[in-house]
Formats: sequence, C-alpha cells, structure tokens
Amino acid sequence: MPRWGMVIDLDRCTGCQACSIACRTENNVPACGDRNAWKGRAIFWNKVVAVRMDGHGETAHGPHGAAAAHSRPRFRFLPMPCMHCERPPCTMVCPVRATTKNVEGIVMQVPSRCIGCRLCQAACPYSRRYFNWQEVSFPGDLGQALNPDVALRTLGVIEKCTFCIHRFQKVREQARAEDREIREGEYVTACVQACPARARTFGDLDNPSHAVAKLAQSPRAFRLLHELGTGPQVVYLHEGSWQDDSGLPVRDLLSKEKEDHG
Amino acid sequence: MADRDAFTYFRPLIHTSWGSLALLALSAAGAAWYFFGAFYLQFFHGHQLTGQGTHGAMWGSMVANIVQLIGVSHVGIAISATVRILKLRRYQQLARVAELVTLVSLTAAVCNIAGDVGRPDRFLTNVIKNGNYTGPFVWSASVITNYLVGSCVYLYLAMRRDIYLCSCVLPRRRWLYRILSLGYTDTPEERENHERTVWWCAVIILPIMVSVHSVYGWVFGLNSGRPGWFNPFQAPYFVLGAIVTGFSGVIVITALVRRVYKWEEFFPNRMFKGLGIFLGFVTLLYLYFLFSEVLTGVYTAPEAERGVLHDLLFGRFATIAWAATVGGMVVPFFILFVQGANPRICSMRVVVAAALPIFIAMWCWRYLITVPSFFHSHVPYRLAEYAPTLFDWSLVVATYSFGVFFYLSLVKLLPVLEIPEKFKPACPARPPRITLGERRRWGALKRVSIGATLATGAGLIAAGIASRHRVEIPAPAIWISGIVCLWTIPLQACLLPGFPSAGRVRAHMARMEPGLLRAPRPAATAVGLTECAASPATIEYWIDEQFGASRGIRRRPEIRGIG
Amino acid sequence: MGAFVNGSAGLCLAVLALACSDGEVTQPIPFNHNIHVSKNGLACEDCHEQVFTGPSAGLPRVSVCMGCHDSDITTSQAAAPHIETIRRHSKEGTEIPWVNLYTLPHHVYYSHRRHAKIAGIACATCHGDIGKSETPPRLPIERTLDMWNCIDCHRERGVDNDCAWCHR
Amino acid sequence: MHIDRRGFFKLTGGAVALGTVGCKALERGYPEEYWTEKPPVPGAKGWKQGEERFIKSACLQCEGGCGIVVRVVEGRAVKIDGNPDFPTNQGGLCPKGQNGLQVLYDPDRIKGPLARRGARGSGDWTRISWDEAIAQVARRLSGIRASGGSHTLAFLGGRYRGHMHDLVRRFLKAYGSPNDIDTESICDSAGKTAHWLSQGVRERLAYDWDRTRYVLSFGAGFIESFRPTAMMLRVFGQMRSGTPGQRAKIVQIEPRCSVSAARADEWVAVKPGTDGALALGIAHVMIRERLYDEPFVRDHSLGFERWTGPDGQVHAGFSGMVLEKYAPKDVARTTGVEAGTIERLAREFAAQRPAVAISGRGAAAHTNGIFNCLAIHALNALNGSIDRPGGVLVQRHPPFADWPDPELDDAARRGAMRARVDLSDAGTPPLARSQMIGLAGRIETGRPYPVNAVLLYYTNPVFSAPEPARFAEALSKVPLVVSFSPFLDDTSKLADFILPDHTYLERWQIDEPAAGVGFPVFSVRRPVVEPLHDTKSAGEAIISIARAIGGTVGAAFPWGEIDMIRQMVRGVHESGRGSVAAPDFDEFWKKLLAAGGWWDRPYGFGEWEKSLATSSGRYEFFATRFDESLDAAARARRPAAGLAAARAALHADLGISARGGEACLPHFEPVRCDGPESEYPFVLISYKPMTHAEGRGANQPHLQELFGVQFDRCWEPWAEIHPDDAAAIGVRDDDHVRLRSPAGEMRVKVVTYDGIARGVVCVPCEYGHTAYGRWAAGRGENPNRVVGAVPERIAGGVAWYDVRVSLSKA
Repeated sequence: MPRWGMVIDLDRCTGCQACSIACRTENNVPACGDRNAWKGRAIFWNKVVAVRMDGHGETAHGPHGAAAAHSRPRFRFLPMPCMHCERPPCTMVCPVRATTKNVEGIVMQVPSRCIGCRLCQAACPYSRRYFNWQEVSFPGDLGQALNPDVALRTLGVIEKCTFCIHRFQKVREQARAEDREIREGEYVTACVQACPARARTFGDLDNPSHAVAKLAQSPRAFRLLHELGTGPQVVYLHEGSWQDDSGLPVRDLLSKEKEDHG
Repeated sequence: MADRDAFTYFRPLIHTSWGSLALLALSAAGAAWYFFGAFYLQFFHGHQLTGQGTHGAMWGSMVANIVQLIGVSHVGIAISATVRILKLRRYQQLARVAELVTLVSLTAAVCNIAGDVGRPDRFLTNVIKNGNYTGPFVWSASVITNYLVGSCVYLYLAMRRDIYLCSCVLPRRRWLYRILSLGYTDTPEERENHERTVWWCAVIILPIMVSVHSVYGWVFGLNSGRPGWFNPFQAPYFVLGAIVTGFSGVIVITALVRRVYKWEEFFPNRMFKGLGIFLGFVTLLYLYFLFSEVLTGVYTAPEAERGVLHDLLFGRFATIAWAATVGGMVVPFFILFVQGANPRICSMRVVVAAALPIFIAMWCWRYLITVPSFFHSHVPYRLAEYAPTLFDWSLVVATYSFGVFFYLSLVKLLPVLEIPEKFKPACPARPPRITLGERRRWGALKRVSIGATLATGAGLIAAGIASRHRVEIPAPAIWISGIVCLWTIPLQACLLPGFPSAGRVRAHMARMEPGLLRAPRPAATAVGLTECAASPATIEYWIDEQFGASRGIRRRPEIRGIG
Repeated sequence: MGAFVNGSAGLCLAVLALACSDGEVTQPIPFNHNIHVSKNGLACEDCHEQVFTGPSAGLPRVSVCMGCHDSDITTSQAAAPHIETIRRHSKEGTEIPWVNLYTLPHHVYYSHRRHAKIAGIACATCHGDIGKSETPPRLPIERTLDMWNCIDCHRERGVDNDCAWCHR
Repeated sequence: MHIDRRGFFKLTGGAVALGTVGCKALERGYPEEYWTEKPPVPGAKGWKQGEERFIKSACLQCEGGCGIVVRVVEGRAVKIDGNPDFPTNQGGLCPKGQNGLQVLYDPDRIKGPLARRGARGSGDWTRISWDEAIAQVARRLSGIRASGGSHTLAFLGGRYRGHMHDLVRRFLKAYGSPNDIDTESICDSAGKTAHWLSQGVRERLAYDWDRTRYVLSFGAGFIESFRPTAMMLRVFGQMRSGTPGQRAKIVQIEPRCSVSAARADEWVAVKPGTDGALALGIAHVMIRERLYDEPFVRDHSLGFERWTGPDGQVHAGFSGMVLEKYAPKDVARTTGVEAGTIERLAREFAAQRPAVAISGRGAAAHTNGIFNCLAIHALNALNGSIDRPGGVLVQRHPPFADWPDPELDDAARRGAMRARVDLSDAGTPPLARSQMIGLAGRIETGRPYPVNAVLLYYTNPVFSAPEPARFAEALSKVPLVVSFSPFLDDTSKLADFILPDHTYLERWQIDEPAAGVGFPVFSVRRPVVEPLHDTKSAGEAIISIARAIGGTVGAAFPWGEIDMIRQMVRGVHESGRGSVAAPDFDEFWKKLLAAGGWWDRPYGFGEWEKSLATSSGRYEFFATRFDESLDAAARARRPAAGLAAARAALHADLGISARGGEACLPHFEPVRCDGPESEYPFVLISYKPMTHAEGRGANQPHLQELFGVQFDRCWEPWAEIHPDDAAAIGVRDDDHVRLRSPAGEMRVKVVTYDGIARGVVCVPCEYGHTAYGRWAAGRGENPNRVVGAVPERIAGGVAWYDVRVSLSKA
C-alpha cells in the first residue's frame, strides 16, 4: 500500500509561485478579489510563504536554514501544500467525517459533507485549510476554463489541497485496467508538474525505489513543526550554503536528534 | 389575604404593563434580525459579512458569545439543583428564575452555534447522522441535547404543581394550563412523588452540567496546533468560568425580576448578599486560575505560546485584557468582599453593581481566549487584523435580545415563583378520577414501562457507542435518542398514575394518613388560594373534608374574583 | 387575528405540498428503449459509446442515430416526426439536446469504465431494466440513487469505502 | 392579545408548516452544486462527451516564447502546462504562463471591431463589422497616402514575435512610412547596444547556463524577469542542485534585496547606477593579479593593451585605464561596496570558470547604461567566457525563408526617404534605432512633420511609456488612431478604431524565444480553441487593410498570414536541419505542430565570425563602431568645427565626461538625475516582480492575488523604504506617502523593508491602469507618472532608474 508524499527542495525553490497558480487553475479555485484578500480570505491550497530567516520581521518556527553568513535579509520561500500528516489533527476534530485520512496517506476533504464549523481549520497547525467566506464567482467566460474533473465548492465549507485526488483516481483506474501498480511519475500533482525549478518531487514514501523515499532520508530533510507530532508527509530539504558542504546547521542536527529519540 | 397572595405570586401572568409589551415587541424585532442575519444573509452571502478570515481570526465574537451563553446556562440548573438537594429555604424562590435562565441561554447558544457554522442547513442532520465520535463538536451536540432535555424535564416537574394552581386560579388561559399540567391533581401523594423525582433529577443533572462546559473547554484545549489553547487545564478552567459567568448573569436577571415585579419578599437582600459572597469567591478562584495559566504561558518554551501571552499582557489585546481583569474582576471582587465581610452592608444594588461588570468581563475573556491565538500561527503568514464588524456586533446584541424575548414570554406564560405548599386552590380544578382498582393496574404498568424505558435507553446508548466506527450507522443519533429516552423516566414516574409501594402505604398508615388511599370529593367552585391554617396541611384538609359537616365547622372559601 | 392565523397556516401547507413534488423532465425525443434494445437487440454501448472507455457513458450523438435512421428502417407513424427531428438536427449540424438525467453530483467521480468494464457490473444493476422501458426516465438518478446505495453495493462486493476513491 | 385554544393549535400547526417550508425553500434556493459542465462550444463539434486533447503551442505571457501543452476538453482550454520536449523550459512553466487561460477567457475582452462614437476616451463605441472596419480604416489611410503623407503614419509596436515584425515592416515599406517605432527604447536598448559595440551583435545574448559555475548578475532580475523566465527558473534549480563548493554560485548585485537577491548565494548591495564601476573594480583586480584569460584576450580582443589604429593614431589600452583609475578602494567609494568584497568577487569570478557576468535593466536603464553594460560585458571577455562552454553564446537563428520583396510605387519610395518622426532632430542619440522618449513631444508639436495616423500593436504607451499623461495628450492630436489590442487598455481607450486581435491561444504565429539556449529554436503558436469572439489576428487585419488600400500596397500581400508563416518555415524544412525532418513540407508541418516547435542542437562553438561580428572580428574593448558613429555625429552636428572640437562638444551634449578615446572604452560615467538632490533626496526604483508580465498581468486576477510574494501583498501597489528613512519622515507600514519628482507625483502605501539601501524607494510596476478591464483599472497609481523622461542620450533609451523623488506623509 503506497503512502503518497512530496519532497520540496527549498534550495531549488525560486519562490516564483508557479505552483500556486497551477494549483488554482487545476482545482478551480476562484480569485476572491481585493476586499476579501485583504481580510485574509484568499484561497491558496498551495501558498508560497516568504519567511524571514534572519530574525527581522516574523521568524519561522521549526528548524531554520543555514545561518546568515553576512547580515542581509534572508528569505526562505516556503511552498505550503497540505502536509497530509500521518496523524492529522484536523480529521480528529471534524464532527461529520468530512475530512478523513485515506488508506494511501492522502488527507481527504469532502466539501459536500462539510458543515463549515471551522474546527479543522483551527486545529491545523499549518493553517492549510480554507473556508469559503464568499460565493464562488467566475465572471463571464472565466467559467469556461474550469477543470471538469473537479467540483466547485459552495460557500460556507472548508476546502484544502487533496494531492490532486482527481488525477489519482484516473491513474488508479488506468492501473487497474492494465492490472498493475501505479508507476512512479504516473501520478503527480499539478504543482509538481508545473514547478519550473524542479524543486518538488512526488511519489510513494514507502517505496525505496521512488525518488521521494530517497530524498526524505537526506540529511537536509526536515519536517515542518515535527515537534507537534503530526508527522507531515510533505518533507522539506533546507538550503545548504555555497561553501560548507556539511550543509546542516546546528539547530537542525539538534532537531534531528529529537526526531530520532522519538 | 388569599387573593393578595395569589396576585403577588402570579403577578406577571395576571397583569401585563404597556412597558413590558413594548419590550416584548422590541426584543422580538431583535430576535427576528438575528434569524434574518444569521440564517438568511450569512447563508446566501457567506460569512464575509463578519470580520473573520482564514489568515486572521477564523473564529470571532460569535464563538465568544457561544461560550458565554453556554456558561450562563449551567448555573441556572446548578443553583436550583443545589437549592433542592441542600434544601436551602432562603434561596428556594431563586430556583425557577435560574432554571428559566438556563432554558433561555441554552437555546440562544444553540442558535448561535447554528449561525456560526457555514452550513446551518446541514449542521444538525450531518452531525447527528454521520457524526464522528472523536470530534468534540459531536460530544457537545450530545451533552447539550442531554442537558436541554434534562433541564426541561426537571423544570417541568418542579413547576407542575404551580401550573396546576394556575389552571385553577387564573382568570385567563386556564385551558392552556390545564393542558400543560397534564392532569395533575394536587394530591399529597402526587406532591411527594414529584418531590422525590425532582430531587433525583437534581442529583443527576449536576454532573451533566459539569460535562457540558468541560466539553467546551476541550473544543479549544484539544488543538495541539493552537498556541494559547492547548493545555490540560482548559476543561476545569472553563467550568469555573461558567460558574462565574452564570452566577453574575443569574444575579443580574433575578435583580431585574425582583425590581419589575416588586418581589422583595421572595428575593430578600440577604439572598443577594449570599449569592454575592459566593460570586466573589469563585471570581477570586478564577483570577487564580487565570494567573497560573498566564504564569505557565510566560515560562513555557514554545515561542508562539509566549507570543500569545505577551500579546494579551502587553500587546494588541492588552487594553481589553487589563480592563476586563481589573475593572471586571479585581474591583468587583473587592466590592463583594467588603460587603460580605461587613455585616452592616446588605444591599442588592451593591451585588448587582459587582455582578454586571463581572458578566461583561467574562465575555471579554471568552473573546480573549478565542481570538489572540489566531494571531500567532506557527507559520508566519501575513495575518489580517480582526475587529468584529457592525454585523458581528448586531448579531451578538440580537442574540441577547432573543434571550430577553424568550425569557419575557416564558415569564408571561409560566409561574415564576414556587407557591408554598401551605397554599391550596380553593377549588381543585378536577377531582382525581382514577379509582383504586385502576390504580393498581396502572401502577403495575408503570413499573413495567419504566423498567422497559431504562433498558431501551441504556441499550440505545450502548449500541450507539458500539457502532461509532461504522460509517453507515448514525451512531450519535442512536445514543442521543437513548439519552432522550432515559429522560422520559422521570416524566413517566410523575405522569402515569401509580400505586405507592406497600412499604410506603404502611408508613403512611402508621402516620394515620387516610388520604393516600381515598380520592377526595370535588369541592365547591371558587377561585383564589386559601391558606391552610395548620400543618401538616394534608391531614387538616382531609379531616375537614370528612367530618367538617357533622362538626359544623366547614370553612367556606370567599368567592371573589382576582383583579 | 384568527383570519391571519387560518390564512398563514393554509398558505404554508399549500407551499409545503408544492415544495414536495418537483421537476420531472421530458426528453426532446421520447426515446423507446424497448424497441431498440429488446426488439432490435442493440447493446447499450452501441449508442452510449464511451460506457466501456470513459467515465461518462455518453449520450448518443446525432451521427449515431443517423447510422441507422438515415435509411427508412422505421415504419411506425408514431416515430416519424421524431425521426424527422433527428434528420433536421443532422442537417443543421446541431446535436440533439438530450437532458442528461443520469449525472451524479459533481463532487463524485463515477467511472462507467471502472464499473462496467473493469469490474464487469451489469448496467441493470444501477439502471434497472431500462432496456424494457417504453419512454425515457423522467427523474434524475440522484433521486433514485444515493451514496448509501454505492456504499452498500461496495460492501457486498468487498470494495473499501474510502472517501478518496470517489469524492473529489 | 387574546388567543383562544383553536387559534393556539392553528398557530402551532402554521409554525411547523412554515418551518418545514422554510428549510425546503432554503435547500432550493441554495447553490448546492455549481456544475462545471457547460453548454457545448460553437465550432467544437466532433468532440465526444468528456473528450480531452493535449495541444502543443507557445506561450506569450512574456517574450520567452516557452513551449506549452494546453489541455482542451470539449473545445475548452482548461489547463496550460510546459512542453516537456521544448529546449528552453523543458516542461516547467512560470506563473504567468500557467495563468494564460485568464487572458483567453478574460470577461473584459473586446468582442469585436469597435469604432469610436463619442469623444476620444469617452468609452462610447459602436460595434461594426470587420469589412466595415477594414474599409473605413483603409479609406482613411489611403486618403493620407494619396495626399502624399504616407510617411506621417507611425506604427507603434510592442511585443513583436516571430513573423509579426517583418509583416509590419513589409506593410510600412509598401505603404511608404519609415516610422516603425518599437518599444526597445523603453526596454533594454542599452544592453543590446553594448553587445553590438563590443561583439557586433545587436540583440540579447544567450548564455550556456547548464555549464556555468559562477554568475555575477548586475541588476538583472535573475529569477523574476530575465528571459526566458521559465528557463531561468529551471536553470536556477539546476545550479542549486550540485554539491556545495562545486555547484554554481550566484551573486546578485543590485540596490534592492529582490527575490533573486534573497535566493542568490550572495547579495551585494550597490549604489544605484554604479554597477559599471563595480565591474571595472573587479576587472582591475583580475588584471592586476593577471587572473584574466590571456589567450582569449591576446587572440580575440582589441584594445586591451595600448594600440595603434590603422590611421596611426595611438589609443590608450583598457588594461592601462582600468589599472590607473579603478583601484578597489576608489571603486568602493563610488559603489558603496567594500574593497575586500570586490577583491574576493574578482578572485572567485576568475577561479570558478566558466563564469559569466550578466547585466539587466538595473544596470542598463541609466543615463550611463551603455557604459555600465560595456564594463560588465568586458568581464566576460577578460574571463574568456565569450563563445565558450558555460559562457556567453550568441543566439543563432533558424533558417527562415524570406518573402519575395514587394514592388513599390514612388509614393512608397518617397515616404521611405523621409526622416523618422522619432529620430529626427538635432539631439538625436547617435546609436538610437527608435525612440519612445520625446515622441509624445514631437507628435504634439508636429515637428518635423505632423503625424496623421498611429497604429498600435501590442503596446500600451499611455501606461508603460514615461510621462504617460503627456502621451495621451499627444495621441489626442493625431487624427487617426487604430489599435489592434484584444483588450481595452489605456491606449486603446483613446483610439478611433479597435480591430481586436486574437489572444495567443487563438492565433497562428511562429515564435523565436528571446535569446535563451543559443542554438536555433522556434515554436509554432497555434489556435488551441476556436476564437471566442469576433476577433481577427492582427496580421490578417493588416493584410486585409493593405488589400483594401489596394495598389502596390495590396499587391505586397498576395497571401494570407498563415501562408506567409508556412512560407517562412519552408526555409527551415529545406535546410534539412534540426529536430523535425520530413520528406515533403506538409508532413514536416504536421510533425512540427505535433512537436510544438523546431530546434537544432547543439550550439556550434568556435564560429567566431558569428559570435564576434565586429568590424575587427575581435572582441572590442575599444568600440571602433562607437568611435566612428561619434565622429559621424560630431561632424553632422558641427560641420564647421574641427573634428576634435566637434567631438569634445558632442561629448558634452551626450554627457560623456570621458575625453577622447577613453569614451569608447568600458569606463564609468556618473549618472545624471533631473532634480537637485537637496530637494529630491530619494532615488526611485520601479522594479518588475515575477508576476508582472511586462505590465500585461494586471487584468489577470490570479496574478493580482499573489502579486508581491516577498511581502505577501496583493491587489494594490506599495513603496518600499528603509525603516530608518521611514522613521525619518514619520511613516509606518501601510501609511500613505506622496512621491514627488520634477515630472509628477503619486500617492502610495509604504512598506518598510530593511532589504534596500537608505535613500532608495522601490515601487513595483503593474498598477495604475486607467483602463484594461475590471481587475486592472483604477488600482493605485502609475509609477511612470513620476518617472520623468530622463533620456539616455547615446542609444535613446529611458533612464528609468535615474529618477529622484521626495517623500512626504500623505
């Protein structure tokens, strides 16, 4: 049974946000307009967060990248899909089983079941869940571009990254038709396909032959807020600086130890 | 004498002033706005009308309000239950005022929850049909239903006699009270039966009320990802908060009732003083909890955690936090303390003057529990400031005016005061018709049905819990129906005509109370309450009925209408 | 007062009655499955072309109808006007505006290929013996099927009921 | 109120009924499912239900021309992804490219030809038929031509791709107008000119990124806006993937810590406009320590050492000048970069070969832009990176066939003789090819001759040119303004006729990616959906206008646009080279469309005559071409004076402080800003973020919504200033400030940012449209209003970054 996961190489990431747009077009996410955007209601299943790493501005929690060699604003561009945790806090609190952990590791959201109580939203430490604060609107011809494979969400429900489940369903069907397992690279999410810098890799974390499985073991690998014990299935590789090839700053080594000791 | 009593006891039911009509209309309008705003506007135009946002406050003033109302709802029953169990005579009349508060605020809270979720149309059906047992929301649905049904049953049984009296005494709407009293005839054994049942209800309800607010503590406390929420302390913290809120709320409302209906004799200052002392005590306790929470927050490791606390103490929420804590808790506490310590001071005004700020401060603290956490998400998003919009505020206000409306109509419909036993109707509405033989049969039936209900209820609950994992089975629906089922037991116990156990009969025989076995004859038609001279009232009554004629000392009830 | 009460009550009940019965649809052509399937032994996939190849079975395009009805194979007078309609459509190069009744809610991924081809489930399992029906169905399948049908059927066949397999 | 028993029961019943009905009604009224099924597209017949096709085409969200694959379902384009085979982007795509569907399906597109009814800019249009539109425009144009004023037609063109520029040139030639005015001058004329002077190639250079190990990026938006964007993103990822120490290092040199700088390995903050000095400082170290590539300099360069020209004149050498004038400590003073850093950069640059130095608008869009670029490019020469693996390449072009020359009538010939309207006065920059600056003024004043007609293709000067307001006025003086824009943008709003073009997903076009991979490559842009509206590709429109004008003009276009395209491609087929091969042309064409493009790997190194196309056939440190043109200009301007005197005077005119031959060497010139520093203490930098598709992204809501990734801001502009400056003028985040320059002023929100030097204000381009659809119009104010027309006097560019402003709380 595969366990789908993603590895995002922050060293390669350019912060170009192609993933965000790819996700939006693939999953029929509407633009929410200025007023709602300023209210923090813009929906990005996949949001690129600029994290100041140098102490100025707001700093990221969780393991930091290489310490700044010289004083300059250090940004980490953190592409944030749903982490598809192994122990998702959101599925625990959902009162109506609208969000569930799939047997193949995908945290699923069924908007047509959701009652919009926003408990899951509050529970998610990564804030990767989005509530539909206003009507979906695709004025004029924009509706033509909607992806027929993905249903639109009504207002008043939660939606989130589903690892492009509709792609998965098709690929899975094809595999069944040919009576075989799903090949590596056959099922990738829209963001992975779009990423021009190839910062993202997608595949089966439990299958040693898959690239993600190897990358997830890299010394540069870290999981966001792993101290919360959610066990994200989206793994990040932090930046290595140009000179030192050990790559790992102290903080990460420490946090890795923590990881090892449980 | 008698009619004056009746008039004082039933004042709200008998006479309605223009003022209260106006208030009724006003609050009705408010309630209407709530339902329009929450269930029409929000439903079709989304929660964008509120000030909330995903990267910002996901929950806002409405949630604060819900917690507040749930808090208030507890204490109603809590008070009356304590009064019952400990037989606190001084506070006896407080019981029903408080119970009505429970009923109202609980309903209002449920309305708020329904208005706060994105899809109220799915809300109840989905939670009950495919509820997920790990979700605190489902627990709250269960416990709230439990609590609502329970308190209704409790309220009704405790009130039944008075309703019956209404049906005998009031000039208008007797038909209504006759329906409501469901064939209650004020026989001593019925009374005794009721008291026993109600006592048991009280005993059962107390722990339930603890459960409800604990659940609300857990709604917040179980979110590991939320700085400021995630601590094991949350449940007791919330329960205590509820007690503080509730007491302040009940004090204010009782004061109003007393003011409006001139019931100084039933709600004496000394009662308020007592309440005040208790309120002061719990407030102090709450302050202590608060302090210890802040302390842990300040010392605790996670940055976000510290961020929240810092924000509360010195940051963007500092003003409201300090104002609420000092102006709304410390100062009132000292007021109450002074009053409590000083035997010469004993005034309702003082207590209310302390209770009101406490009530408001508690609301503020609900708000401060809910909102600040969102401004310290672990991942540094750019967060939108949250301020409740006019719409938010209007809904909050509207909720309370809904409460006012509901409470007022209840007061106008039901007897608020418990009418002491020494009063009996000059003319019993109807004589008990059931003969002794029938009673035996009914009694047997009753015992069977109660046993059956008990089995069914327990079974349903067990079945529901057992099937919690099955997607296709509506587990919560099952266990909730089980709970409701169980709550019919006290009703049965009181409503079904029964037959006292042989033991009890013997006891009564020993105390030579003939009435238990014999039906009273219909008395002459009359109105008004007549006060029985001696007690035990029953004996007096029956001797009078039996031998009065021969002894020629029949007491005629005065025939006079009531103003 | 009383009048108002009576009035409102009556009105509400009326609306309630109205609300409970709702829209049946009529197809542009009263297609007779019985003649085509039972009498002339057409298979489902002959007209619903992608039933074995795609998620949706597909409604017959004009070209499919014209495959047979180009020549006068129909003698019945009753059918004549409808045949004409078909021909008109094909002449104008427009499609027959079939009303798609058998669409599941859009948040469900239901693949005919997956069920009819790979799993080899008979069409009648869900569609009943529509092959014998004289007139096209009037109610959308949502009214006759709901998620619990899927779930029960899956359980019978030992397919797991994970949300992610069907919901999207 | 008295309620009797029956009433009570009725009420209860009523309430229950009401409740049920209410719920029912809610369910009904509620949009439970928004269906994504849609009515069939007209013309999408032959699509099975749910059928999907993947059609390869080319992107046009910028000039990158990346290969795309469009997923089309039932005749609707629903997703755009990168074409995995295409050599530049190799399957990746930038956000702009991903978002192309919002260009195609923009609800505010122009639905058909429009003729102005009300006053200019009143927005009062009448829909007319294409024939009518063509006829009317043609009548006006032929009228102008008949009156012997064919040269008074000016064609303003922006994003010409593939065949379009040739087509327009052909039209102008046949019609008889010299005024082919493109937007190069407001883009990066300086860079191209520098390449021309030093290497003889007047276009963007390509770089062998896959093998480069060190990048000095001078003011180039390496990630955000260096073209082809998607390829740069891919390249960045690739550079980062190597093991530390061996993998490429990227050094970003610019005053602002942009996304590129933040993601680069090192950010060197330099004073605006002093990039050239820094480059020369680095050169100094390399020469002093003999770190430069001596064989290359010896064999392939001119003017490194002191040398004697054919005319026996002795010229100072580059090395001498640099060693003398640009010691790190002096450079440090000019640039604000520590001498130590300069030394280190020089050593790293020389050690980590192959290494390249690239220059972008940040270095080029200054009054001294050309010299900056020359100096920066000189580093490549010193490092021997010219035409080497991992170095600078010269983009090779596909062997397109030409169209047969049109025969011209004498009206055309006469017209072609006339001077260009944009380059025709005494102050004309000697190396300019076309010039936006001052154009408005010339049109207004009617010198040298009044402009009677302006045709606009893919350009929006009223938004994107400096002093946009002035441009609007100028246009109001022009009797006939015709726009081919598919959107009602700021300039089209002022037109008399709008002949709406197809969007790039509806049209035929060949596209050659802006210098990217070096080896020749082109893609074919083809309709992926039927045209949505009653639009017509601009090429077709121009052709039919020409035909309607008739005579030789019409005769110049015997074929339709698609035939012209195929004609060009025939050449490629006949050359028999490249990725697509087929016996006959139709086969070739089919294969070409299937592949989405044609390319001819690998890049041929060592073809010096191609890559060093200067007169001397060497890399010219001393730009002989420049020398000649300066002489020519000097003579032209001051025939009376002797050459030396004239040159001196010319230098004064052009603001070149260097004397004599040094002017033609890569050297540093201080920038000239208008407005005294005392009054305008801040320097304004208007930069391009990733989501800004050359000012054409504003009408795409998705791009608007993730506009500023660094500050997570969207939907409105902002001005970044250093926290200390902010404190000094007493503003905090989200306060409004007023930017004033001699040219104009704007009001904008403040973002304090410690990632920029003090005394610098940064404003992103994109906002301040007055039209251009519901999402673009009326958002914030246009920074170009503040940018005065500070001319770059040598190649006629705009010195975008030499703008001084004052800040005040507003």
